[in-house]
Amino acid sequence: MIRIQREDFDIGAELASLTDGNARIGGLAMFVGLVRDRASQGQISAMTLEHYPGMTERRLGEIEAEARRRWPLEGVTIIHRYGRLEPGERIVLVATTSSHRQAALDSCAFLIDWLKTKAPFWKLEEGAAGVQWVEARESDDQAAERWKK
Amino acid sequence: MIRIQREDFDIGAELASLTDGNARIGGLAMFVGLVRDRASQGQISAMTLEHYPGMTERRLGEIEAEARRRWPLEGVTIIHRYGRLEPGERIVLVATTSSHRQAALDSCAFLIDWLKTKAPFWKLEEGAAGVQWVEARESDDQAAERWKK
Amino acid sequence: MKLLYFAWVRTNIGKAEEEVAAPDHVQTVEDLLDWLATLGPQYAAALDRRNVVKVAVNHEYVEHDHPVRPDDEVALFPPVTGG
Amino acid sequence: MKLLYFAWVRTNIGKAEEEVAAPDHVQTVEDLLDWLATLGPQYAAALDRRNVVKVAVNHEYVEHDHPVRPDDEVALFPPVTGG
Repeated sequence: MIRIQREDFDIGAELASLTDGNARIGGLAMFVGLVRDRASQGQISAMTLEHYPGMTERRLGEIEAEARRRWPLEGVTIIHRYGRLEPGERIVLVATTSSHRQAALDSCAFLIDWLKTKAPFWKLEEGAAGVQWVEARESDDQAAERWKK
Repeated sequence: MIRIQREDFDIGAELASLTDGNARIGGLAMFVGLVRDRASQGQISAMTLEHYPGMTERRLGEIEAEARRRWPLEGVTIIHRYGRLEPGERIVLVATTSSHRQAALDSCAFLIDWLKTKAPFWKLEEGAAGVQWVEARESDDQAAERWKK
Repeated sequence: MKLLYFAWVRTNIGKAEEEVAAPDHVQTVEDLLDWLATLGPQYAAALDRRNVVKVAVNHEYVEHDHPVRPDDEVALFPPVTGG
Repeated sequence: MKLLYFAWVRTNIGKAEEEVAAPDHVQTVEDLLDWLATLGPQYAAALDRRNVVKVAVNHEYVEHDHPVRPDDEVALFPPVTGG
């Protein structure tokens, strides 16, 4: 299940809909990214997430499909917000379920690593010194690179 | 925060109390283990978790302390249930928060891997053929071994 | 050809999208970027760090030697920073 | 000495805990296991797979050569299977 939305999401409700009624699930792994109040250039007061509607859904669909090819997953949920978000707000949720713990954990890490380098989102940070587009980080490329086969 | 309890827990509420009001958090990673309806020897109808009160809390405290030594964590929650659980029920939750995504993901995987091989819990499965103590799995030892330094 | 701009490519150029009729010699992404850079200083500034500009043609990431056609949707943007 | 049994060590021996006064020659975990195995067939059965039995003294995992003392709490159990 993939959703791109402006609104916040309810972690408990999302995870419940991913697991309820499926007793083949042995493990549920989740990652949630949140807006921090500081970035490389100091305090930030908010950030605005821009994305490429249409392409975003396609790329995330491919990332989910790739995860399902690599691991025996029962379910996948990806939710990514766009628009203006303040520190402490949720940005993204990825969650996976599997009969096996390791498959859930690894696929969850894979999804967020690939999403970060492949899904067309961009962050504009608002700080004391004005607004600034976030630069892509080499560590994110390296994290995604780990999963190359 | 470590809790050993018979009752179920509310994932959304637990994660909220781990993250709310802390805008230094950039990433929240979580793993939840659930009772599956089948195990190595076929269908299971329930399992009973036994533990060693006193030692359990100490070992989990040490595992949390080790995670905090290795990664810059904002918060850690470990909840493990005991008693009789049916398929689909939650057994364990581990969750970590950090300013960095990788620290949250890695420490969460570390916590569940070490918990599985170090916390004094034992599972008794009920199936069609009667009850049976779950055998420790070598793959769990190997998973814990990855984190040896 | 429909062009879409995101993040600082968008803010530099000053618009989010436009319909363009590129000259016939524009056969690849590279040709397109060369031609766009001649359309004005804001385009030149947006495309200055040429090797950093990522390109998607019809929602697929492509390299700069990829062909472009008049009915393509071509998007230009910096490296992504979501998640 | 307080002894605690868990999982199949407990179900084989048939009790969860007991207070024992071990003979003076019981100086280590190994000595304790040897002595317990003489207390009856249920003890012998529980301790049959000797190298699989894990031991904690006062809540700390120890090896079988670890010393045991009269005021220790000693727990015997199979490899753990929680999580």
